[in-house]
Amino acid sequence: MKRIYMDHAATTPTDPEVVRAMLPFWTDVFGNPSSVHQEGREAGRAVEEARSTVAEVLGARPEEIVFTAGGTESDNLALKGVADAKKDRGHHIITSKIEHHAVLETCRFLEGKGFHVTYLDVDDRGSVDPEAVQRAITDETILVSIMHANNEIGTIQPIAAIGRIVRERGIVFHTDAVQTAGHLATKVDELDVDLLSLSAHKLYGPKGVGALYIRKGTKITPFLHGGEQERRRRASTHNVPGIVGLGRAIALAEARREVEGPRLTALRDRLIAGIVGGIEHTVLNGDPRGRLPSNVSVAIAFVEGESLVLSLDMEGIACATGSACTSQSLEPSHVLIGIGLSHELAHGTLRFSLGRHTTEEDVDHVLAVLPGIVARLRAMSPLYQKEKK
Amino acid sequence: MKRIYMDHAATTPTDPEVVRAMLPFWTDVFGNPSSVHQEGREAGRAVEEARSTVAEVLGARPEEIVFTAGGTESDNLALKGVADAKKDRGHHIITSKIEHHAVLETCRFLEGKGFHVTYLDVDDRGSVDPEAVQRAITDETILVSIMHANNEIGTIQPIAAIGRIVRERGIVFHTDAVQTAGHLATKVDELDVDLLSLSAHKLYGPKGVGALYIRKGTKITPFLHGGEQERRRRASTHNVPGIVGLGRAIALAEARREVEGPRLTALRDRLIAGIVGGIEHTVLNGDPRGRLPSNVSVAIAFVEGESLVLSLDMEGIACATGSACTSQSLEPSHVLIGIGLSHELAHGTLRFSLGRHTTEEDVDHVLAVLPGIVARLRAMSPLYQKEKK
Amino acid sequence: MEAYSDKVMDHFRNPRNVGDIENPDGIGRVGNPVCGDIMELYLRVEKDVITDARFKTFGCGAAIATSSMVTELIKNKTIEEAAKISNRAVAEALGGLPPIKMHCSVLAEEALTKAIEDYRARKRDAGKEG
Amino acid sequence: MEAYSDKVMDHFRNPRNVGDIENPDGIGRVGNPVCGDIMELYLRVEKDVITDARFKTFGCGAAIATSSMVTELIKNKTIEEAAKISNRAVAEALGGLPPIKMHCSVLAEEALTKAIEDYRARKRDAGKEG
Ligand SMILES: Cc1ncc(COP(=O)(O)O)c(C=O)c1O
Ligand SMILES: Cc1ncc(COP(=O)(O)O)c(C=O)c1O
Repeated sequence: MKRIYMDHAATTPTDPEVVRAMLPFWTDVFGNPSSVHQEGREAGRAVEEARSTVAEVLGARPEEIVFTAGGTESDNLALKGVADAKKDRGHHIITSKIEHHAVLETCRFLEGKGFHVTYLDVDDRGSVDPEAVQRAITDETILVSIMHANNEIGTIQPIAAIGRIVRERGIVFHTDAVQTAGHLATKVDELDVDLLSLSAHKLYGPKGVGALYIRKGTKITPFLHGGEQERRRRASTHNVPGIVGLGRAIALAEARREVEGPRLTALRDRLIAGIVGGIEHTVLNGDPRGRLPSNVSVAIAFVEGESLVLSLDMEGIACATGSACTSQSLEPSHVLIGIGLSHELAHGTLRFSLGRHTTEEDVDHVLAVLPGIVARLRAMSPLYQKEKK
Repeated sequence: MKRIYMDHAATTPTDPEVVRAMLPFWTDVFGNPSSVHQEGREAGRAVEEARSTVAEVLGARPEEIVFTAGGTESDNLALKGVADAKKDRGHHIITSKIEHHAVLETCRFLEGKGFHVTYLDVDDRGSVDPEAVQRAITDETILVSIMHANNEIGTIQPIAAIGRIVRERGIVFHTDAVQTAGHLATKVDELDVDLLSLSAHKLYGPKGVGALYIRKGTKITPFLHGGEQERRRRASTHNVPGIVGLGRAIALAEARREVEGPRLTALRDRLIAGIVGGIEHTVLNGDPRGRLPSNVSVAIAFVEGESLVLSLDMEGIACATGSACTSQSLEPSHVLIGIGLSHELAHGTLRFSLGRHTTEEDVDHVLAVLPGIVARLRAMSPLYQKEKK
Repeated sequence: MEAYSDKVMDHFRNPRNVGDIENPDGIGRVGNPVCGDIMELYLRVEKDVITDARFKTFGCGAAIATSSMVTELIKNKTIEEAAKISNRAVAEALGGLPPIKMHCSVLAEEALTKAIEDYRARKRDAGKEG
Repeated sequence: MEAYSDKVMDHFRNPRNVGDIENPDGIGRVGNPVCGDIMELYLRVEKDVITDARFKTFGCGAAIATSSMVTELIKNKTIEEAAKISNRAVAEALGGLPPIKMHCSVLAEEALTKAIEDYRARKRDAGKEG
């Protein structure tokens, strides 16, 4: 059976061109960039080329890019690094209730270390109000972290508007752009951010590599301590193939972004209309317009998400219920609760995230298969029964 | 010109078989192991297989293995994780003066957070005395970290003897086995350790992936906060290809270890004898016998290491002067100073680290080329002149 | 995610005894939407023997499979025998469950316990009435 | 590591003016083994013009290359002209140095300054004697 993969927000297949770009760096140009000899210098050049590419896509300078092992490390470095570097100025951090766990769990860790964190509410579409950020700022505030777009419901945040408010107060502003880099415009000056996290495997690059943009002059304590790599901001032998892969992947993604965005948006809206229009008791989560071109998040009443995902999987369709990272948790998604969904609807939410290979036929196939699955599961559901009565 | 790579302690080329093992996991089995669907389950199975392999090599249980982004992260997780988890029991940590920077810089960071660190001296061969560990233990001691073998001078530490002393006092014992895993026997029960760090790229696996063994029952605070991966001990989307590569690489290394060890030892001793016997004013660093089979570290008086490395590089020979990680530093290696070398000799130290492809001809070629290079540089050296007078 | 066993997938794919029973002799309702699992177990009992068992479940794959399995396990058992069926027994009959899904088997056991309690209570009441 | 320029490598490979000068008119000795660089610069001066310059250096590739370059830059210059040569000028003449190696050019400038000072001191002393 042909598989239809609609879980690109969890991870993307690596572009074959990216794999080809990485290949020489395991067996041939395999040196350690810290080494003096030719093998080291060649590897070092490849790393610096990738750094320039990433910088260019972000409208940043190469020396403002630090390579990491992924989005989670970038977020940890940003939050813990600034908290530590600025702890003498204050202990207050502002974020939102619907951030990724990489930000939220880091904030909870920092709470244990004496920091105070304000978790801002979002509206029913998942939007953070810039004025709410303004109101939350105190003299103690050292850092604000608001994600560029949400991984579960796709809502795009007004980052530039928040950035203006935050940065003019001299407070460091971080955005988690893991879901947007390579998919939306992410110029750091337009977004008005000091720090920006991204992860290669969300943009058709390899898993286990990411980057943190650190605006020149932003004080930050290293997170990984050890050697002097990355201008002492991130120790550990460079993951040369991974870094090369990130560079190639983001260049390719950026090149096709303006064509791919509208294409996905059309597919997205077709899928949304088909589900919400074709299946009773379903509702779109997030913002109908201000959302990622790839994201379709729908709450399907009276059924539970994992059994929907498993049923779709049996039909060859891969999608998610809430965030992939927390699919092992029993708690319903904090994002869906955050936008005001009942626990029941949160548990019944499906996320389809479209990608490069998604076609109209794929969308139509999902629309052909899903109603039957929902009907079958509703027939077993004690909640649906009650509704009907 | 054929290159002779003798810097395997900095990094190794990835085994082509390892690359082949990783290949399907970028484009075909590319799922996120946290996902419920088939793509996720297949990726998850590959991760668990690799975990079992690593566990087997270490004589551990699969659930005691946590995958990381490399040796540095494993060391950071071990030290910061135990320090945080045990801070209510005490604030004292013991390590040695010749640990890798991934341990030492982490210790310095912890000193800034209120921990006290004892940096044990080593003898002139680079050995830590188990009785010195015993004497350094106080009621406040929560953690001891001693590396299995040193990356610069190759000295193998009496880990089991130290482990017995440390663990019977209920203190957590960590060893950095980045230079030994896949090269020496590293069974955790024989070494008597609670935590063990390793890194794939030192054993013919890919860069950017490593593991930390955590003995069941060892309390440790996570280092990377975020999703629930790795039983909540290490967040971030699994680097599936990297983890598969680590699994394959360590299995291959383990399979050839008992043949490769003696082969390298013979080449090592040939190279040592040739240099120390053939070039005046040279001395072997470290322990002549209790050293890594691959390590040749020699201090060459009156000349500076980088110019030796560059000169050898021009002849097609890749080697190092001190640790690759810190080659950008002006300070002479803390390890060489730690074993009592003068600054001048420390600056004049060359490290040849042999590997799978090293042949007797390679060794003999180095021995043919090196004396001329040394003579040429000594002729320029104001120190040599003084010596002659 | 850790994969389900073939047995679990079989019971998820083709759940046995879905539905309800009109005027059942015992009902067990457990779970709540917060944890994402709600099970209803219906019993038909004749002379203390479970002659029919049906379920309705809102929940994950494991919840549906354990519900299905528990109905199979109790059919044609006496109430006394059924009362001894533990969550472990349900999980084992399914060829095991991923550790994070063991709570589903617990829920199935609870549903069974409640249904039996309900049956016994009704019987007591009926006895009083009669 | 950041690679050296071709010019640096050329001067490292084929350093100009290696050696010392017997009875030089000026010597500059700088550096120490702690930082890993020691330079000795020897001058032959006739009528305030540097007619010969030689060096001996214990140090990294950049240290050797900057030593070599500085001897080239000062030859046939007057003392006054030579005194104006800055570390930047040495680095530039080498097509640039990696940032972490700029200290080598500083060392070369210091060696030159010391050698010139030494020359001037000797001249003063000679004047006094004469
Ligand atoms: C918004 C967001 N932030 C951070 C992460 C973490 O990235 P990684 O899995 O590369 O660590 C993810 C994805 O998992 C994400 O979607
Ligand atoms: C002894 C030792 N520990 C730790 C490390 C760090 O490992 P990695 O570069 O994989 O982070 C290295 C090598 O760089 C090492 O030799």
